[in-house]
Amino acid sequence: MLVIRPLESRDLDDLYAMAQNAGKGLTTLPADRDLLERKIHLARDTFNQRCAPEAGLYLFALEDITTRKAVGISGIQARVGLDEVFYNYRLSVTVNASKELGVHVRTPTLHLSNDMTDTSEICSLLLSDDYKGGGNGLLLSRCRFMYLDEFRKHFSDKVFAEMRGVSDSNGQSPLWDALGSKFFDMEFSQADVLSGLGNKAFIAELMPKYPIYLPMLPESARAVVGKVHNNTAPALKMLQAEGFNFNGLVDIFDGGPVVEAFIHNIRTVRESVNRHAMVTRKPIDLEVPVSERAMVSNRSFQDFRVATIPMNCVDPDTVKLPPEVAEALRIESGDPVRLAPLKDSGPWAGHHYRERNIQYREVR
Amino acid sequence: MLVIRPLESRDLDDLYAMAQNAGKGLTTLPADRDLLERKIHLARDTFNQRCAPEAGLYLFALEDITTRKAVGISGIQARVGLDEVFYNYRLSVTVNASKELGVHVRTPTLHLSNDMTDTSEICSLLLSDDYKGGGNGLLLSRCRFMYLDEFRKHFSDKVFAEMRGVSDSNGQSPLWDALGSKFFDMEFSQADVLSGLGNKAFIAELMPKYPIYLPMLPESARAVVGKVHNNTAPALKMLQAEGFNFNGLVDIFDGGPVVEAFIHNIRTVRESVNRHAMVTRKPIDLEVPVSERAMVSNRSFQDFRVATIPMNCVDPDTVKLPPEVAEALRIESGDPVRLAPLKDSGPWAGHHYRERNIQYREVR
Amino acid sequence: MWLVRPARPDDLDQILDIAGAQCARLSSTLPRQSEALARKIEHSLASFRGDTLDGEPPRFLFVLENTDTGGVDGTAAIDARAGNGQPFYNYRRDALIHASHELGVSRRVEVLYPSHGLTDHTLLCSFSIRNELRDTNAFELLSRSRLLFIAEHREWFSSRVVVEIQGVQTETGNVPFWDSLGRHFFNMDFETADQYSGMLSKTFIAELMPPNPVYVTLLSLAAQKALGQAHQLTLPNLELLKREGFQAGSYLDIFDAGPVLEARTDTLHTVVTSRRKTLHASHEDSGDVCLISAGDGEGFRCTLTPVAESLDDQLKVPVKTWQILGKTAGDPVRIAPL
Amino acid sequence: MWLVRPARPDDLDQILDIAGAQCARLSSTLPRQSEALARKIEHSLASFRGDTLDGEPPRFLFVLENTDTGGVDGTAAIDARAGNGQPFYNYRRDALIHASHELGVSRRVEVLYPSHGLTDHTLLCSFSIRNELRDTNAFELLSRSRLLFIAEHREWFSSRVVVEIQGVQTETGNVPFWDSLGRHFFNMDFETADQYSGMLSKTFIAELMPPNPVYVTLLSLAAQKALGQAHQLTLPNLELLKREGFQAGSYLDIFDAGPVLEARTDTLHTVVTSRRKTLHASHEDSGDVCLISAGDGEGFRCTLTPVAESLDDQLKVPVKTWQILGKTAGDPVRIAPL
Repeated sequence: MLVIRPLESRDLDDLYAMAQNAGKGLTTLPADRDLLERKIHLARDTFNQRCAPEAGLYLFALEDITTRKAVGISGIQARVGLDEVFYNYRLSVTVNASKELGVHVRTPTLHLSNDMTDTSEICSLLLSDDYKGGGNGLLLSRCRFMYLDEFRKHFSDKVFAEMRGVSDSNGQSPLWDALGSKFFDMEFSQADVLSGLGNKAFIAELMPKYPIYLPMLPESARAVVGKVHNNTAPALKMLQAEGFNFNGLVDIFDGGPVVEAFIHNIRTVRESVNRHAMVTRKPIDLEVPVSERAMVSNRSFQDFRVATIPMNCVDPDTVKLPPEVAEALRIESGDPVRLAPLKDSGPWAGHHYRERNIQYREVR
Repeated sequence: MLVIRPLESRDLDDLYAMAQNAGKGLTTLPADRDLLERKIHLARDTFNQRCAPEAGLYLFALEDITTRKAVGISGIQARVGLDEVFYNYRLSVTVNASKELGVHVRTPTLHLSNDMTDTSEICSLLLSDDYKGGGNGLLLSRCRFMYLDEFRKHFSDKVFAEMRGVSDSNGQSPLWDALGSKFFDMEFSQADVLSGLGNKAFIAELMPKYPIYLPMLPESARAVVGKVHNNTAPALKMLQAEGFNFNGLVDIFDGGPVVEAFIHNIRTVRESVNRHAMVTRKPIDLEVPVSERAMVSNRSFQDFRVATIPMNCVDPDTVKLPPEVAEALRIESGDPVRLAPLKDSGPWAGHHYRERNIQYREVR
Repeated sequence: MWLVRPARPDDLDQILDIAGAQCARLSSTLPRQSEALARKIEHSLASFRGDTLDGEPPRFLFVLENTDTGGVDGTAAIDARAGNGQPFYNYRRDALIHASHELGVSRRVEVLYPSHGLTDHTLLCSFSIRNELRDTNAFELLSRSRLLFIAEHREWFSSRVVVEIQGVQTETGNVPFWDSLGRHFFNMDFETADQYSGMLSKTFIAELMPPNPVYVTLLSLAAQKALGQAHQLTLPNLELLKREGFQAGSYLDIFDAGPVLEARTDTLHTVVTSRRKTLHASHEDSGDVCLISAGDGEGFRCTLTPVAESLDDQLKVPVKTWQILGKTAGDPVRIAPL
Repeated sequence: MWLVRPARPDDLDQILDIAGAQCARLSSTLPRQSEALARKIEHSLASFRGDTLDGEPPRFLFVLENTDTGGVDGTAAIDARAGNGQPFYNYRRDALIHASHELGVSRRVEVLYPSHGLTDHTLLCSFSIRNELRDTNAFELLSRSRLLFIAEHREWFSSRVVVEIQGVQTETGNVPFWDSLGRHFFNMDFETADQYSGMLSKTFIAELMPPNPVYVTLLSLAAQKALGQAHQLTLPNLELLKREGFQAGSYLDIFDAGPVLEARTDTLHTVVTSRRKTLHASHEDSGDVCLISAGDGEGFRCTLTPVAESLDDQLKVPVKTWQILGKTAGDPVRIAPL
């Protein structure tokens, strides 16, 4: 059985191994042991409330209960751009028109932007190859929305994700070649790593400050602005299904899109419900198809845990949990839990879950 | 009884009278007979499909059936910025930070933007004083969302509204005084009128092209950026209840905010359902409180009509309509109609409407 | 003989003929449409009279006449105020230095800033001459006659004079700078834009020009190479202007990135070296050939003449020069060496 | 007698003393911290020897010594390359013309562009002198000695020389331009920013300076009035520099909007009028007082001397001048009139 829980110090080796296998393109989790250790410390400080919740880095591990190994990680940065400056390009349009001449031209234009400053970011998703499939990626990603919802006051109203942009098999980025490389005297990978290490003064120093008119870039570069890397397409699709939309911002190096959603509009948040746990000795088959599973979480800030159960365990006021799930979540009968469908499958078909429990959680 | 219907040529006098009473601040409907006549013509061409639906101006009248007078108007511009350039300021943030010095400064900054180009705008809302209250304003505004939903292919995915910004009782705008007046050699009202008349070359010629750092403006001007005029506050609240959010753009003259929503996220759209009309001779009391009323519309592009009925007329598959409503909508028994609550009142309490008919209309 | 004089309405057809035969850039100041040109001539004549038309600043249009045939073989003009009361558009080429101390990286980043910095300077423009005259004294006469006019009517002009030199154009007529930048925004070919620029108010430039500075490194290589480069055809004129003291500064033409030459009016070679003299007769038809001008405003005439003797304020030239200038003994003239 | 010579490590305390007594702007080039100053002196001495330290361009620091007391009464410096290998920040003041043909409206819109256009020009800086010497020849000696040094070591310097002049500051110490612009972005008071500017790499300016051009019309009126205006205290120096041929161009200091003076190195009055001569003895202690310098690199000395006779390349001055210069008969010197 797999369970989501806060990242712990003992996860360093597992994390390092995962980062090594992930290779390039994951700038927030480079295979740098010291850096990973610092990140774990920061996460521990966050969960233990040794730093302000708004300044925290919330990293979750996906643990295989049987082996006690971390097989996946995902995170939430409570606020970006607090210490360092957080840069994006805004993909905007410049319109020039002359009625006299009957000319009307729209020029896509990149404006340097710091507009994500002070916003919560979901980041650092990484899943061990052996565990891909079976809804584990969904769990790893979506558990964060349950946490965001539960502790909404620590996060911004809006949450965003930066999607990896297009690069070829050698790690060359067409946008970097056409734009970044003209201003930064370095390789794309070096700039990406420097930026990932949180060393961003060089961006302020070297970055072009005036808008970039896209028609001046070659077609190969224009084509990738706002586009995701093939490997990232499934992640993007998942976020779009959650209600995330492209917000017009792209990565300054590779042009990958930023997608965002108001927390109250995220599907997992909208569709989540509260129940009381009822631990049952009756056998429950946990191995149901992904589409019939629900995420179930405890409601702890310090020791947030999420597992999956069959949807038909959900009753009008309670939810039936097998003892091992209750144990994994560190709860007992009567404790409040939160539930949300693991997979988006349209209106909830054929479950108790559905009949009386749709909640409108609109927040203004 | 009141009904929404397309604006017609015979409405010119009523419209002119309303525009005269509205006074300043309504730049899209100035009390200029020629201009209003041109607008009506454009609207007629739009409904009669004599112009491309994407280039259309959809103006609706609220008609008092008994007097046959137009007592309100509201509209949708299918696309802005097609002929003229459409300008806003984007309220952005510039972050400057130096780790070495421990300095981190956020500077709100206005960037000239044409980003609303090619987007649908809801506009031109005007209601005769005698008819204010009783949900007429809601009907006049929300009927547009039913139309947008019904003919979604003619409109952009996103729709926006420009809210009137702050000005004092003399029509003086603090933002104009601090910013616009330094670049335009004219009065605020003159600039506003010129802009409303669609004469925007002067903006391209006179407008500052570089970003404006807000801290350089006096407090009185900074305070009104993104703020609405007191008179417009109720309209803003209504749109927010529909799911509209401030999108970071403001009016270049008075700083009023632009709010936007994806059509599929608009509450009226999300909560609307289809039924078949069942004209009934049984007496129905139409005079129920606003919170118990639903909008009901026919599904015609050319002759779109909307009235209100008590919510309890809505049955699982049909809706009961008294003959006068059916006539106002130009429909008969068996015709398809669309329904949406007139007022947002949380989850639909105690009506047939509710039980089986919540639809998820998420569109990706 | 060659005579430079103010253009007259009856020169219109011949001017159109010359304008049509010239390469594109001329059109930005010399319209190819007969109505527009007629209006320009009218405005020029008013300017020579010291009047203004519609409150516009003075603009002077000269023609080169072959007095033997009466034919017009060239044109040249002065706009007293570049922009003629509207902004005069250029790019100003400047560099920023993007350097990171920590990374030890330093890079010179060239930027083109939209600029109106030359607005209201005096502008030499509309220079055109029949090809067969390019290597003759007539070429120098036509170009420099304007400077004699400025010297004689100094108060009508600004303290600085500028000249836009046509930029690089390929043999197939492509303008690399335009293709890399302007075309994207104006959505028309170079020649069309250039003609509009001559005919219309400059509103369309304010409307269509990219509103922000442009990074040179993002231009095509051909466009980068063309920055500040003069068209091959303009080299004789360029040489002549440089001898007058014109220098290329940091301003470039917004359409083709040709250089804009600048000079202080009071240090122009012709302004400094020309002298006022009194006309006297010479019975010989020999001597050094000089430029000579006479006449105020619309009576202005400039020609080439052999100078027999030039002592103090007396100048002896052949009587046929008097005739061309429309002057007689004792009249004041202005003389400058070739 | 007054002597200008390269600063030495043992001058450190006296230099700190002078720097401390000066108004704020000095600090941007002359550090008030003893370690930073010691390093600067070390770098200066290497520069005088023709060496470079850490690959930085040469920077020369001079002191004014009272040879009677051995005391140091002033400082002056030359940075061979403004910015010292990093960007040299200024605002460039320019105007755009916003005009609408249709509305008949035209407005001159002044803009301050961030600029590195003066980077690598030679910079005169760190000028400080005890107050009681402000109206004496020592003032002129200290300032102009640098130009004699430049004349003597022309190849070390650029073709253009610039000087930043301190801008307007109120009696209460407020800097109107800073208060209207810089303060919002740097989040510190003027003096702090100015001191950082002297001590740190210029990275913090790249990080904190507003990245886009600024409209003058949005500055406070006091800040607008201060653009390009010199501080009252700098007027004597300003006068002297103008006599040398310096002119204020379009560049302003980014912190206080003081003017930046510019000149071509080869047309500086002292560079043009100074002459190399051979030292000879005069037995009189009279004659016109002139500037005289001698010695290469770290041996450079400059003082004031009466000149008894100056014929061809021979210069007769009192022997005590020889002593101050550390030179003897037949040695080459450079002389310039006051």
